[in-house]
Amino acid sequence: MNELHELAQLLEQGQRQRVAALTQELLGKGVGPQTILNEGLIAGMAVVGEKMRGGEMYLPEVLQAASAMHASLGILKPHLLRAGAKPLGRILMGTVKGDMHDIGKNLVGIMLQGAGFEIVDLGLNVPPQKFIEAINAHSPSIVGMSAMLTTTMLNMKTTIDAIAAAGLRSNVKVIVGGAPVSQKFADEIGADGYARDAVLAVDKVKQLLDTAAWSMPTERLTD
Amino acid sequence: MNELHELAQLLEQGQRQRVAALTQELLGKGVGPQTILNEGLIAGMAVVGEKMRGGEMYLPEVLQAASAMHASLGILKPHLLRAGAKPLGRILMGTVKGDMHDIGKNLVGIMLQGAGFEIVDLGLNVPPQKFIEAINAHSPSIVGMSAMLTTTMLNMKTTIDAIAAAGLRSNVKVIVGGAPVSQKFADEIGADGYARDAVLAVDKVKQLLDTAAWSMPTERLTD
Amino acid sequence: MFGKAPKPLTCGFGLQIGAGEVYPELNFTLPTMLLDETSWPSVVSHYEEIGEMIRRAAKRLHLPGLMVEFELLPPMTERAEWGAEITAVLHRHLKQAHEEIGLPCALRVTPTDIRDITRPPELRSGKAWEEMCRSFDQCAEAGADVLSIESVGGKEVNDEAMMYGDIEGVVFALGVLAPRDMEFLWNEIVALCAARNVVPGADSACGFANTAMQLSSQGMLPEVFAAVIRAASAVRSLVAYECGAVGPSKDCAYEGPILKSITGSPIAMEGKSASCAHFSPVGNVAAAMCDLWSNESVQNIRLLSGSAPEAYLELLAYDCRLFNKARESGTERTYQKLLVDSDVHESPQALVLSPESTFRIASAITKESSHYRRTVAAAREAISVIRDATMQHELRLRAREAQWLDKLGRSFDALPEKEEGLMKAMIERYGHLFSPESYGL
Amino acid sequence: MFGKAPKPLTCGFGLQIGAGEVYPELNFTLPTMLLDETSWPSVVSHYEEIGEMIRRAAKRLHLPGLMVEFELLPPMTERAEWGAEITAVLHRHLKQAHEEIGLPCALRVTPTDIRDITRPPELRSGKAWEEMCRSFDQCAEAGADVLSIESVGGKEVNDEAMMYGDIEGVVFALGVLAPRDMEFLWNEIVALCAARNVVPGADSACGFANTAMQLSSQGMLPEVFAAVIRAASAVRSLVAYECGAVGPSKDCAYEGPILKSITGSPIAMEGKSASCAHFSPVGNVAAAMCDLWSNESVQNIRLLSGSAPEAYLELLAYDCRLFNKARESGTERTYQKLLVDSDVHESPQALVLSPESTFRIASAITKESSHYRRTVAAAREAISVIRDATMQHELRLRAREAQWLDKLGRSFDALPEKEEGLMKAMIERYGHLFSPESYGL
Ligand code: B12
Ligand code: B12
Repeated sequence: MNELHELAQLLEQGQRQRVAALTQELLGKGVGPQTILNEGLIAGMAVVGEKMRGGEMYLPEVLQAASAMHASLGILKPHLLRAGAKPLGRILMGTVKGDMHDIGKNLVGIMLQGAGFEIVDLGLNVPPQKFIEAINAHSPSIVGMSAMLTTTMLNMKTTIDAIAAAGLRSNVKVIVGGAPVSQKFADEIGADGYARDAVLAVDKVKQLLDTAAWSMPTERLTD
Repeated sequence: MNELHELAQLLEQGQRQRVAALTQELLGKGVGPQTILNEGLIAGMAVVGEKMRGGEMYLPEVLQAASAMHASLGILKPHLLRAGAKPLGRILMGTVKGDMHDIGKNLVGIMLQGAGFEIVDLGLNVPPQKFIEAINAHSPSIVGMSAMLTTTMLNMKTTIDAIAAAGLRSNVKVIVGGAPVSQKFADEIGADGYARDAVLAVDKVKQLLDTAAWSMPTERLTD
Repeated sequence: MFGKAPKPLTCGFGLQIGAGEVYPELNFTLPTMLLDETSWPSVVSHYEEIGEMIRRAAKRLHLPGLMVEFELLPPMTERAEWGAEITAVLHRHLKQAHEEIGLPCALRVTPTDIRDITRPPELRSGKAWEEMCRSFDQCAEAGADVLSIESVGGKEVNDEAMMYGDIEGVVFALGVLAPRDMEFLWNEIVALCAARNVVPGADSACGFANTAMQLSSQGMLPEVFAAVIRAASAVRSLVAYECGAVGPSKDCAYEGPILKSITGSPIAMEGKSASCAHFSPVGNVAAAMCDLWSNESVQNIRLLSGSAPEAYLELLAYDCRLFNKARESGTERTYQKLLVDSDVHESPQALVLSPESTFRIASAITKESSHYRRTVAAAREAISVIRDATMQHELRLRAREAQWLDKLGRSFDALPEKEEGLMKAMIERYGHLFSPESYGL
Repeated sequence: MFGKAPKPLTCGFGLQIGAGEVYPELNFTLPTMLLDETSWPSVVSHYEEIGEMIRRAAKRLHLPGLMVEFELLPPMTERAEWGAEITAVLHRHLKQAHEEIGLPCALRVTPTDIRDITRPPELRSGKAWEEMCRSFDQCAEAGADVLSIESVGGKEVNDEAMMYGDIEGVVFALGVLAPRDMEFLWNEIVALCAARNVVPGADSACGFANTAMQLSSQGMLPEVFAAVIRAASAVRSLVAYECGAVGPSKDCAYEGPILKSITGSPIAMEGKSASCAHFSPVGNVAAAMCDLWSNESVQNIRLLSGSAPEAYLELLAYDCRLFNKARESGTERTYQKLLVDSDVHESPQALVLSPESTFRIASAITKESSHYRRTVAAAREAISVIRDATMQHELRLRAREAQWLDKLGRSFDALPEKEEGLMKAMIERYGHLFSPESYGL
């Protein structure tokens, strides 16, 4: 259906207004929200993902497309809910205590947001206690920690241990990353996942909570 | 007394026969064995040590001097024993299981021998059990292990643990070395000492068993 | 030309920088470990071990000279005594090396810019600011010969603007905010150095341009964008010199060649030699004008030969032999050309670092007076440098890179004549990220 | 000249070696860990990780070509399946790199010479010998493009002789025992390669000359002795070619340039690029004639940029860009001269590796016919190379080094005309260390 194809293209071009408008129009025409989501938004973001991987699209453009998608999602949301689809998980992000390198963490957050997740950013220099409080306050499904210094990366372990001590470990999955971090290190400190960059981070998250309905097909986005 | 000074010089030149002869001669003249040892041999080997450090003498020459010293020591030994001096400790050396790099280990053994220690060389590819049997058989005061591969260095730990399990850990001091080994690693596996090269290895051994009488002054030899 | 700077300088134990020879600048850091009271003794032992290694290796490698950099980690800055203690340790070893083997050497100390621990960062007062000043002072007292910093004023806005590809925001961060902070910060540092009789080295745009370089290497930003930010970032780094800094510039300040051709001060650079710290598309060309050749930093861990810092020191030593032999034999032009030509056709980021390009960018900068206009001019010149190379088929850009180059060209041409024209919009767009007081606004 | 060999060869996925370009040869090994059934899965994952890294980095660095070496660790040789499994993993990744980005590449596999697990070593039969043969065969089947080895025949005597400075013993080991083993061993390897249609690379005198180099760097042996052993060791390495090996020689075979000027086959070399594996006084000069430029080996551990193997691959890539750009621009002679002159005045070990010196040593070798006389001739020529340099004040030797040079001169002149003249005495002196049957004696 070529209006859906048009939606996908507008999305890819990051045309926020026109994407929103066309979404409304389609709903008006009685096109199902799930159809719009799958054949319009998801299809569009899939192309975005491929283009990013191929170096045909860069972060600024991806962010535009993502914001257009969110405009449309905002409109579809109530309809989807009625249709019984459930939103993606919530993710807590923070750079660990003692570390002020935050752009990497921010980037991961943004990409996850682009993938339809809800992000709670605790900022930088975040002590274990603050992570714990935030887990209690926001009950996220995933906690993401960033560390860029050899002398702060062990604070990821400290934090994981503190979360466990607080009896919350089973409530969340923990992913870690940062320049000095490796899969081996992630395993050693008992994290559930590691990713080398923001794009792979999205893969990893999707993999950890095999997500449903509203997800962009980041498998495609990042293969 | 310039005959002792002569002895020292002959030693330095590695003149085995003449050193032996002069030793006899001095004893005949009633010079005390301790005096001959201290003012002749020890003084001579001290110069050797300095020269080696300063790049003025190399291994082949040091080995010649050492053999001359041993010739003289052989003669002095009974007299020293009567004079109540006690021999230096015995040292077990081996390259650990899985490793065939042995020249470093051999070199350490040779230098320790030159320093007056008795060496029991277990060769290469030595399994923990063999170390344990040798400890029981030779009751050494020190066990030296060499490993040159990242994939064999942990056999040093295995061996130390096995020695402990056999209830022999308190009987011996353990020193380790080899290209991939570091002080940090030595500490981690519970060794008593580490040295970067053969010369420092002698220092380390002397330090571990603060040795008496027959020792060459390797503090000087290696400062 | 590498090794020669119009304004050479001598520091530490008779180390002459930019007077003809290129010397290694060795950097190192701690392995994975916690840094606190409990671990402090082992922290010190790491630096002791490195100090001993340096004395041993300097002799083994017949080093003609050596600069050592100690980059403080945040806790060592917050607790001035800690940074000073390590400074003293390294100073002691260099002194000994100088006495024992006559090694000309010096110690560069780089406290951490910890002012962005609060967001928005409080740059001109407050706890972090005071701790940082104490750190500079005590490190100087403890034996630092050169003081440097990788300052972050404006970064809070630049990070965001870069990610969204907002040129106005990038220019506002690099051309308006950053220079204001640099001016305030470096007047303080220069005064402090004068009081302590220490050399005020220079600053690094690491937080701006190297972040961009990393982003592009991750496929997040086009290389042309990173290249343009590199050029533009030189203007804020230049401010340090306007305040009295004399170099040598920081190794991670790849904008160094631009600074060198404007100020004549010697520069430290890093390229393939810093493959332990981060990868880059400028491995050889970065060396074309260097006076110090650095490895940026590597953990003090064990390799098969010895420690990682010693392994990288050997690399630096042999690279420096080539620079110096080339000069000695009068073939430095040929060698420099090799360093340049081997990279510039592979990447626009390499292209803008060539002596030719950096000279063009430098002239574009000096033609202008305000920091804002200089920033824009530097960026525009970088763009035309890349354009020219593509037209002469000396550089092939992928389609998307080429489109971005045009996009950038248009955006930079569309900028207002004066920063005033940007202020209002920027404060609306980014006001939540920075505090005007921190920039005297 | 680097990059050009009279007898270039093509192997693997279209990798042309010695045809003009110099390519990186990447080496890597496991981090500190036990190697047994339990750890095997994680061993495999290390090599998988390295394989992926290679594909990523080859693209990032625009590599024009790449040789990868897999050096088996002893258990991987004893258990042929293990070595073959890793060989297959790396082969798969190279195949993929070739298909995806058209990377010309090849895989060199080097089983361990495990025959000296018994002392005296049993070289021509027995368990170790059979395991080693199986390892060669299965690695070839699993995807090796080139097979090499660092063989140890004669080492058991050379180790001892070197330490005691016994020239007769060294010559007996290098000129009598080693060549005999090489002949036996390489006839087998060449036959096996023919059957499996794999390139018989060459051998390395690592166990002789690099041990000497390390000993001298530890102040145990004079540098001149190590330099002479280097030259003399070329003769036993040459035997591989006499049996049909075609190169590329092993990276750690610093005698490569001598082999290249005699055989015309391309060589792999390592210098400063191998600072991760061992230090050396030949960091630059080692590159003067290389066709492949290697890092010898580094553990797969994490640095700040990425993995250590990736960090060293970046270094190799940029060094190779310089070689190739120099050739392309016709300035290779100037660059080669820089590489040579920057080292040869610092160390006799560097001196004997210069193109000029290696050519002289090569001619001295070819003038003689027996392995014994060639070994003596190579050593004598190395001695006069060093003498000439000292006389022309191009090399300054410390007093003790100079004395040793004379001592060596005398000892080598005093040697008998034929090996027969040495046999009896040597068998008396070293008979306890080696078994005659292993050498067909
Ligand atoms: C730019 C930079 C800075 C900038 C900050 C940039 C920023 N906004 O964060 C400035 C100049 C401020 C800076 C300061 C310092 N830095 Co700095 N910095 C860098 C550099 C060169 C690049 C980092 C960067 O911006 N990369 C770009 C981003 C996009 O990539 P990223 O951060 O790696 O994040 C990606 C991945 O790691 C991953 N990821 C990151 N987090 C997470 C989290 C999760 C959950 C997941 C799944 C994935 C993930 O995805 C991200 C996006 O793709 C690195 C070098 C390096 N090798 O990384 C040094 C580096 C990290 N810094 C270093 C040092 C020493 C410092 C200072 C101490 C220097 C000083 N004395 O001033 C200070 C300390 C600052 C502090 N208080 O923490 C060292 C660390 C050494 C060590 N001991 O560990 C490094 C390695 C450089 C070096 N080798 O010297 N630095
Ligand atoms: C020469 C050499 C060989 C020779 C052997 C020399 C010999 N006779 O032992 C040969 C060619 C046989 C060889 C073989 C191999 N080698 Co090898 N070898 C080397 C090399 C280049 C030098 C070693 C040497 O002779 N040094 C000279 C001696 C005098 O110094 P040393 O051994 O370090 O010993 C001194 C100190 O370490 C210390 N020390 C040593 N032991 C002890 C013990 C105690 C108690 C103390 C206090 C001190 C101490 O004092 C010694 C004297 O000063 C090293 C590189 C390096 N970085 O060391 C690689 C190296 C050790 N080998 C290596 C490899 C991979 C191998 C092989 C697997 C290669 C192959 N596929 O064939 C095989 C395996 C052999 C085996 N089965 O174990 C790797 C190890 C990689 C890893 N994963 O750990 C290295 C590091 C080289 C590299 N980077 O590739 N090797």
